[in-house]
Amino acid sequence: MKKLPSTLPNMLCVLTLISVIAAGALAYVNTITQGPIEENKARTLTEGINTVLGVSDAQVQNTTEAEDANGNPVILYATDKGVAVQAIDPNGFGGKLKVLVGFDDAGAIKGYTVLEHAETPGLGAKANFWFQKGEKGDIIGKNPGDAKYANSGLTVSKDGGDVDAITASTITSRAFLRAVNVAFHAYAGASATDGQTGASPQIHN
Amino acid sequence: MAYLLIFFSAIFVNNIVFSQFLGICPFLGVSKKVDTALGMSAAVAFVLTIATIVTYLIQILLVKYQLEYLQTIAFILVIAALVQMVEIILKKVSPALYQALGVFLPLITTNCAILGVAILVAQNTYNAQGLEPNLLTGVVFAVSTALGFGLALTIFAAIREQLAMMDVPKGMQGMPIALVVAGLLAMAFMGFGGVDNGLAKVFGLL
Amino acid sequence: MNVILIAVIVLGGIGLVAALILFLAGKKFAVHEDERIGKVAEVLPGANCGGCGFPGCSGFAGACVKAADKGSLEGLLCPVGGQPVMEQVAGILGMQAEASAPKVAVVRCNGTCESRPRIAEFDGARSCRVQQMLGSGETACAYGCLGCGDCVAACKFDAIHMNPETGLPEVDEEKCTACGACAKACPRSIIEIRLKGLKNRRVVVLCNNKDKGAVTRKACAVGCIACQKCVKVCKFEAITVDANLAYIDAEKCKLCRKCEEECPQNAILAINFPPRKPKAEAPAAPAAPKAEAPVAPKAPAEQPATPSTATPAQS
Amino acid sequence: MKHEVITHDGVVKSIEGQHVCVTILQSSACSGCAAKSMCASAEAKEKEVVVPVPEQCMLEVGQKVLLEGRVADGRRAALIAYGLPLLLMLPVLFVALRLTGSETMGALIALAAVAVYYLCIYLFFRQRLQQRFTFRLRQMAS
Amino acid sequence: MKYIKILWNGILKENPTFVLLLGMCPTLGTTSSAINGMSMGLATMAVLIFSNLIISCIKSLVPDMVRIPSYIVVIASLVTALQMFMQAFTPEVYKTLGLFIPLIVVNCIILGRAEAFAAKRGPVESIFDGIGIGLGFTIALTLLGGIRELLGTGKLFDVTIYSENYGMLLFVLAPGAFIALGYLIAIVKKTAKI
Amino acid sequence: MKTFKIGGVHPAENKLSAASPIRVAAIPKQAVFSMFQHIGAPAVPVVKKGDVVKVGTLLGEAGKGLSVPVFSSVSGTVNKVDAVLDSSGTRRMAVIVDVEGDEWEESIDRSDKLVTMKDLGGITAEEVVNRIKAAGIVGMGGATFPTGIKLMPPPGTKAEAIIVNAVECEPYLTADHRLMLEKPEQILVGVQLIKHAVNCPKAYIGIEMNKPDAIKLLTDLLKEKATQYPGIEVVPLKVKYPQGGEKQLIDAVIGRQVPAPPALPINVGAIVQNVGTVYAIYEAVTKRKPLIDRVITVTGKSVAQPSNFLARIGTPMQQLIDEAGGLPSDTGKIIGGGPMMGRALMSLDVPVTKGSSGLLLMTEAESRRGEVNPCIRCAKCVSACPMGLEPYLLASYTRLKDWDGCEKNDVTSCIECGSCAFTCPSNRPLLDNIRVAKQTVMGIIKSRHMESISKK
Amino acid sequence: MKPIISLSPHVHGGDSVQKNMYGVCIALVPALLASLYFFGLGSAIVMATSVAACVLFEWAITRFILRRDRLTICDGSAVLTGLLLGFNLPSNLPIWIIIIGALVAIGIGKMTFGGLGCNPFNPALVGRVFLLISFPVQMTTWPVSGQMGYVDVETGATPLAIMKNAIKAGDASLLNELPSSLDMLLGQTGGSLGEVSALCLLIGCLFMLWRKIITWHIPVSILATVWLLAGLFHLIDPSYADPTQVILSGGLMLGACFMATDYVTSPMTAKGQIIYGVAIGVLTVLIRDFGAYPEGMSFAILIMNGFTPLINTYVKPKRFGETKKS
Ligand SMILES: Cc1cc2nc3c(=O)[nH]c(=O)nc-3n(C[C@H](O)[C@H](O)[C@H](O)COP(=O)(O)O)c2cc1C
Ligand SMILES: Cc1cc2nc3c(=O)[nH]c(=O)nc-3n(C[C@H](O)[C@H](O)[C@H](O)COP(=O)(O)O)c2cc1C
Ligand SMILES: Cc1cc2nc3c(=O)[nH]c(=O)nc-3n(C[C@H](O)[C@H](O)[C@H](O)COP(=O)(O)O)c2cc1C
Ligand SMILES: Cc1cc2nc3c(=O)[nH]c(=O)nc-3n(C[C@H](O)[C@H](O)[C@H](O)CO)c2cc1C
Ligand code: SF4
Ligand code: SF4
Ligand code: SF4
Ligand code: SF4
Ligand code: FES
Repeated sequence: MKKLPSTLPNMLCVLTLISVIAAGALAYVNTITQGPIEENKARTLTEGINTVLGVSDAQVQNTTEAEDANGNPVILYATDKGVAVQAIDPNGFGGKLKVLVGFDDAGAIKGYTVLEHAETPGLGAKANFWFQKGEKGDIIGKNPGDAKYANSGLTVSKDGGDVDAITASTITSRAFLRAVNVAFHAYAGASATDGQTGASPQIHN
Repeated sequence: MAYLLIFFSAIFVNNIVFSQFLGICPFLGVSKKVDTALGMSAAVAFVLTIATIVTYLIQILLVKYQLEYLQTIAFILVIAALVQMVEIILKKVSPALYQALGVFLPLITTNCAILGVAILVAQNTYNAQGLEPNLLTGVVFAVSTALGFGLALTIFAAIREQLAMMDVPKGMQGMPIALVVAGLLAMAFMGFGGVDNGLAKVFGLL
Repeated sequence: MNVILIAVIVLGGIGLVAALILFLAGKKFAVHEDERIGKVAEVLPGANCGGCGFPGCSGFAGACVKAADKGSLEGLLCPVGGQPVMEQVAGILGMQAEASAPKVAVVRCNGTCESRPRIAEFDGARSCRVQQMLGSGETACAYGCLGCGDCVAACKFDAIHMNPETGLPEVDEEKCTACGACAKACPRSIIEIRLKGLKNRRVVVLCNNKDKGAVTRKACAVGCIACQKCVKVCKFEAITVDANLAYIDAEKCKLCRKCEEECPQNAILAINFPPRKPKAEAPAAPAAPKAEAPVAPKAPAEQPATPSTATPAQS
Repeated sequence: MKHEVITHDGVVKSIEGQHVCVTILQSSACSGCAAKSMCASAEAKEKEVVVPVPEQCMLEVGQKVLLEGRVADGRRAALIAYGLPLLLMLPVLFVALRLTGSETMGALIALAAVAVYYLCIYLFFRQRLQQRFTFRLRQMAS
Repeated sequence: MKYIKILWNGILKENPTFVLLLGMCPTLGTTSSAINGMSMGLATMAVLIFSNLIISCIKSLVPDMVRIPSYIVVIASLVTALQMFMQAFTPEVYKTLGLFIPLIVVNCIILGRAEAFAAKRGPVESIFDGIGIGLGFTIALTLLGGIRELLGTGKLFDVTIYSENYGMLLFVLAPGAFIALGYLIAIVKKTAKI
Repeated sequence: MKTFKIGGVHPAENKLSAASPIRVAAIPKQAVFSMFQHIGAPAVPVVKKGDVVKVGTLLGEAGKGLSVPVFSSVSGTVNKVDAVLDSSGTRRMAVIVDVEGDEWEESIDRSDKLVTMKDLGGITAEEVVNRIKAAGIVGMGGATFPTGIKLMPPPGTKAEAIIVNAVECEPYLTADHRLMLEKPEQILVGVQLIKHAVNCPKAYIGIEMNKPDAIKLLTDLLKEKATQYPGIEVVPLKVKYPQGGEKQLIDAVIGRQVPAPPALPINVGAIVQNVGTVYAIYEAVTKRKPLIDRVITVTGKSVAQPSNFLARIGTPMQQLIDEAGGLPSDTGKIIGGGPMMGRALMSLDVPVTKGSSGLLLMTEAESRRGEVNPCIRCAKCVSACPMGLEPYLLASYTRLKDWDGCEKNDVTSCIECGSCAFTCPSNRPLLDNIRVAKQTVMGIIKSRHMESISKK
Repeated sequence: MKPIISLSPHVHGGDSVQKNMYGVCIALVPALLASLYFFGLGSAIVMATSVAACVLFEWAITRFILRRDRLTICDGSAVLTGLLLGFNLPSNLPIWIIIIGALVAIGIGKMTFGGLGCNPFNPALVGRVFLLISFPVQMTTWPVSGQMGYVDVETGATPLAIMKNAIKAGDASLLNELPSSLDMLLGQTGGSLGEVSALCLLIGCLFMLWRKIITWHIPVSILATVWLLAGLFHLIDPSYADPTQVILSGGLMLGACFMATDYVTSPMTAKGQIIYGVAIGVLTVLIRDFGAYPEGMSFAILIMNGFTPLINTYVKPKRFGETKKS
């Protein structure tokens, strides 16, 4: 078959046609995948919340978005099994460090998970497990609200605290603990006013 | 100050070539002339910036109609057209200028660096050094990234010019040695790691 | 359906605008590159040796296409690919290839270590060009091979090598593409790109010395002394003596080998011929006659035995 | 640095009195790449350059020539074509964003500024640039 | 036979990474582990197969001058579709590959193959070419990823081979990517010749 | 202490013959007069086989363009006019004379009496230059540039300083040194003649500090006869090679730098003449004696009597060596000139020419260059180069045949002084390669020049 | 007689690669003795392993991979690389890590490019930075000086770590932990082998200057830049350490005198060398004070190694007779 000659109408038609078909096809694909994507997102969130609260069936009852002192967003997920807080520290070794921390009613840490990070694999990236129960930098069960943490919250031993920093990754460890502290403050602030305050809370649902 | 930091960070700390792995093909394949590398980075910076602004607008449009999924396809088309349009305009504006560029610079092409930066800016997933990622920081980021590309290109061209005079083992000649050099440069640039954070803290204090 | 419609409209719009711009750009900057150029370039060897006289293979391809448009490929030859490639090129361009006889590099110096005494020792950068600046170099012959191998370094095809015994370069005729790089590199213009000759056979004056006979004789045992004997014996007027040096015109030479016998200095050599009957070896040359040694270490396929095996043992 | 020159080869396309039109092939940055035949970004474009020459020159159409220009000129050209508009665009964008408070408007104004810049060049500086960027022709050494 | 030849061609003779040196950004950017490299390779292969197929089907419909933009649209749509599918069904992989998925659009391999192969041959051949080149790319990426993972962390496909304490961290970082690829190409070139 | 500003090295001086007075060498049995003893077009022979010549008879007249005449330094019969091997190792046209007796042309004043400017009366500048030209004088510092032409500054330039090159920075050589000690006043008169010829009020004599006796002698003489030799100044210089290079000397003495070629010393108002040339000028102008002899140092560590000879031009080198005690058995290299710039000769079968300043016999052990190692980029060559070039780079570009790169990096400015190769710890043959590049680039520039002319 | 012919010059200054390389080795002897004195067995083991491994790898690679006939291990550059690599390591580093470092230094840093003279980056630093990034834990635990053992040594904060902490905390009082300047000069501090005694390094540097192995440009410009910049910071905010202590601490002296001066990887002209030195100084302070790594010297030198060819391209020596305007 001979190629279509390169005349203006020909070309406009073809390119537009291709674009239109592509757009149509994509829109269709989008409608198919949108469901699963949303589902994924939701599932990841609930899974995360379940993990940090150490349960398997937490129900999010109330989501609060707030800002910490530096203007980074903090999100509180109040569930029937405790509160999970998502907090960010922008000054990890490689950038933003996003964590989700679960607190029991007393304010003790029940669990945590690192949602997002850009730390070095093999070093800072160890934050995923370093601070878990039984590991070297165990923070589970600690309550940042305790009197001994009153001054500066959880800190690494280098800074006078009682958490062992990840080997050769003090920066990550500091950032991580800062995020945990921020989460705790948000949690504490929220529970003090029964989920109604925070710096500038905006209630969703 | 924070803008300066974005600038510093994009050039040295998160250099597009050495740590982001974008624009590697032109980086490795570009002609070995140091002379043109500087002009090239100006050209790339300009195109990258314009592309960033335009795609940012497109993104606003896409978001408005909830068509984020068309991002890739829309961006690539827009960028391709943009690069051509700059050419056409330049030719119209001043043929002499256009001719001079033709003699001195290689063509600018749509590569992953341009698309990558446009996407990063549109999705706000670049390191804005604690600032809100918005159009302004995005543009500063784009310019800096392009300069980082130019820098990488320039020193690399010079190193290769020098290596051409050396007795490089046969098996390593060409791409392998270029890659090893790039690796060692990347390794050296890792020294900048954390400098942006450190500086940020200082500027925060000042 | 609404979602899809919006998508279609938006992207359709973008596509339309982009198409317009790209069309304009395409029209303005279209590279009028002939498709044929690419095709021609594909069949070229891609060595970018410059032997054709154009910068790189693509330059040559362009020239071929242009020439074809003018009607003839005359004068265009890729020395590397040779005739077969030119035929392919001609095929692509719908032309007849100019028949051109294959050529090969010939080192026109036979001043081996024995026949040309070294009267000085060169101690400097291993480069013929450098040695050339020192006058006649290690020997008294101001025209002979300097032996530092500039030609070897210039060859992109690994076709020319120094023979450590003779101190002269030898051409591997199978690999040589007659690109002429070696000839250009030689500061003494010793290497000639010469017709390969019938069945690869050639008769060549292997000397480049333009001094008077007496002077030449002192410098080299196998140097051409311009005695004119070969000129007289050649029936085909193929030999001329100019500036004290005999030269055999390859086009006129009928490969009769009379001159070879006649030359008192053994400066004329017949290359790639089958071994002569013993008689021919008889003339007691001042130095051991070394028939084909410096050139053509490997005989072409149709040649049963390497001629050099027939040369008498060297003293 | 002395008056370093850079050369580019081209082909004479036409000769009109005191000017010769030379076409050059501008290849993309990736032209040095091993795989350019495979890669779409390794494009090439044909461009035309007009060079003034003395009245009787020994050139013919189709001849290969070397275009020779000063490196400093090349840098200046890149600066005028790309560097300056970029430098213009940034502050304009900054001010526009501050003033309008809308990213869309800011972006559009910044783009408009570049357009105005080019328009200015077109209106006021075209002639001057024409004189500024000149090339010399050199025959190709065979 | 012909198809097998096309396949081999892509894996060996025209291996995009080792021979053609194309698509360097994803090659370097996504090979911090064998599994990541493989995912990227497969993703690219998927796009390659479909783009080759579609383009070889529509080749005669497209006027020469808008050839490239049209191909780009086709490729970009395929990439976007892939992106959405991955997001929906393999979110973990999607997250690790990140930016490099949309950047498949500008990967020279895809457009290069479209131009050099699909635009000239029939659909079936084109599919095989896509598979071959895609496999070549995947193999290269997996190999590189495997080497980096092994040297860097002592693991291979997440299976510990030797203690992580002996791993050379540099290999999972940016410089290691360049260096490992450099030597890999040198070695492959050398052994392929023998 | 004055010296030039960029680069330089300090080779071991080895001035073995500094204390031996100039001896008059015996007249040879056969003398060879090359028609090519200077820069420019060769002289054209005007005698033929069998002609009888005297000392001072014209053998070859100046050729077309830049050229000088050649005179016989002996009396006898012309044996033949033929191409013979000269010191450069190439065959050049020469007149060979069989010597009989020692008869001189009558026009030459053979007396030893010092002729001063006063004695010459009101000789015009033109006449001075004409006599210099007629005597076939060329620069005797090594470059053999026709002196007569050098003394006619092109329009638009003006000589502001005559600089006498009495540096003799080459190791071993002492010819100029001895000449100054033995003929100081003649040299001063010669300087005055040059000043007169180009109408320049000021002259300097640049002498390195390793010749304190010469500095003292000339300074004292100038002080003593200040009115007789006005405007002449002795400038002591720090010992550093290549101070004798024209450009370096001008820089050292009057602090001006001659720009890159094609600029000439006269562009900064300087004319440099070697001591030997000055003496030859004195003899030519005052005694009407053409250039037929010169002082030459024959030296070497194994040479029995390192000496300075006043040798007739055309004398075979072999004869001078015999007079200096014969060829040492351990000779490895025979060098015409000094060890830094001289030429290695293939045989002793070459005659003394106008430019022969020395003959150095190096022992076998000294002769060989060391093993060549890769360049370690130590930059020692860069800091040694008196022209501010980058020898390592030029040599590399040469290897890559990147002539463009060589040209851009000013290879044509190289004065071939050899300081780079002298310092290189890796023993790289830098100057060998740079010479190739310089030659090639000069060729390219020339052909480009021709091209642009042909285009117009 | 068969005369030898060659172009001029016919004499040579007598300098050689060996003379230079072994000259540097001699200059390192005082520092080597100091490190033996302060770190005892550990120092001996690390040094010996590093030098032996470097020489061995150079030999093996030349012989078996490049298949070159000429052996280059006698020219002293591999020994020097080994020594300098060793100088950059802590005295308790496991032997296998040292061997990897040597392999990287010689294999990747040097022989990949063709051996002596061809490498764009300083081999010893390539080795050291590779190790620093690959084994950050082992490479950042520094034994306290004055211990003679190799294993089970007591580790402590180096002056650099103390300085960094002070900056991080913004607390000048933390600087009181620093040893006195005199101790730092003589070597009573922790740190890698070769960096403990600034005095010994200075002596070595003076030796090299005297022997004309190096010129003053690079060391002086680095030290001056660091001193000035650190002084400026110190004036603005006293939690930045005293500039003299900054100069005496860490690998600064070692880097400035011995590693930045490596011929192969530093610029060729005096002007270029000063630019290079100043840039190294600035980068060092930048990385030391603000970066993630306590020591910036190695990175600064490596980064500037990368810029060296560019400097060589654009910074030409002043040509004879060159005037400004042309
Ligand atoms: C390649 C590399 C990556 C690093 N990545 C991290 C990181 O992700 N997080 C971190 O806190 N430190 C990281 N570091 C370590 C810091 O650079 C620095 O050494 C450390 O924060 C200070 O040491 P300390 O943690 O033992 O106090 C990295 C170091 C290297 C060499
Ligand atoms: C490197 C170099 C060294 C030189 N050394 C001397 C020297 O020591 N004495 C000398 O008279 N001329 C020397 N010359 C030659 C001078 O440059 C110059 O040609 C000469 O002084 C001009 O005088 P003339 O024309 O009388 O020979 C040297 C030239 C060069 C290039
Ligand atoms: C007026 C005048 C014209 C000269 N013209 C030339 C010339 O055309 N070519 C040339 O090589 N040297 C010319 N010279 C001589 C050079 O300046 C220089 O003396 C000569 O090249 C030898 O230099 P050297 O001995 O340092 O190598 C001229 C000198 C003068 C004063
Ligand atoms: C003054 C001087 C300093 C040197 N510094 C180093 C160095 O820091 N690291 C190194 O590996 N080699 C060094 N060398 C040795 C040698 O130059 C180095 O191994 C080359 O880079 C190898 O090509 C030095 C040599 C000299 C003369
Ligand atoms: S021998 Fe000479 S002509 Fe033959 S291929 Fe080699 S360089 Fe070309
Ligand atoms: S033929 Fe010419 S180039 Fe080759 S070695 Fe002999 S002199 Fe040198
Ligand atoms: S020979 Fe040339 S390059 Fe070498 S030092 Fe002398 S002037 Fe410089
Ligand atoms: S002196 Fe020798 S080793 Fe040093 S830079 Fe120059 S050429 Fe290289
Ligand atoms: S072969 Fe040597 S002179 Fe003829």
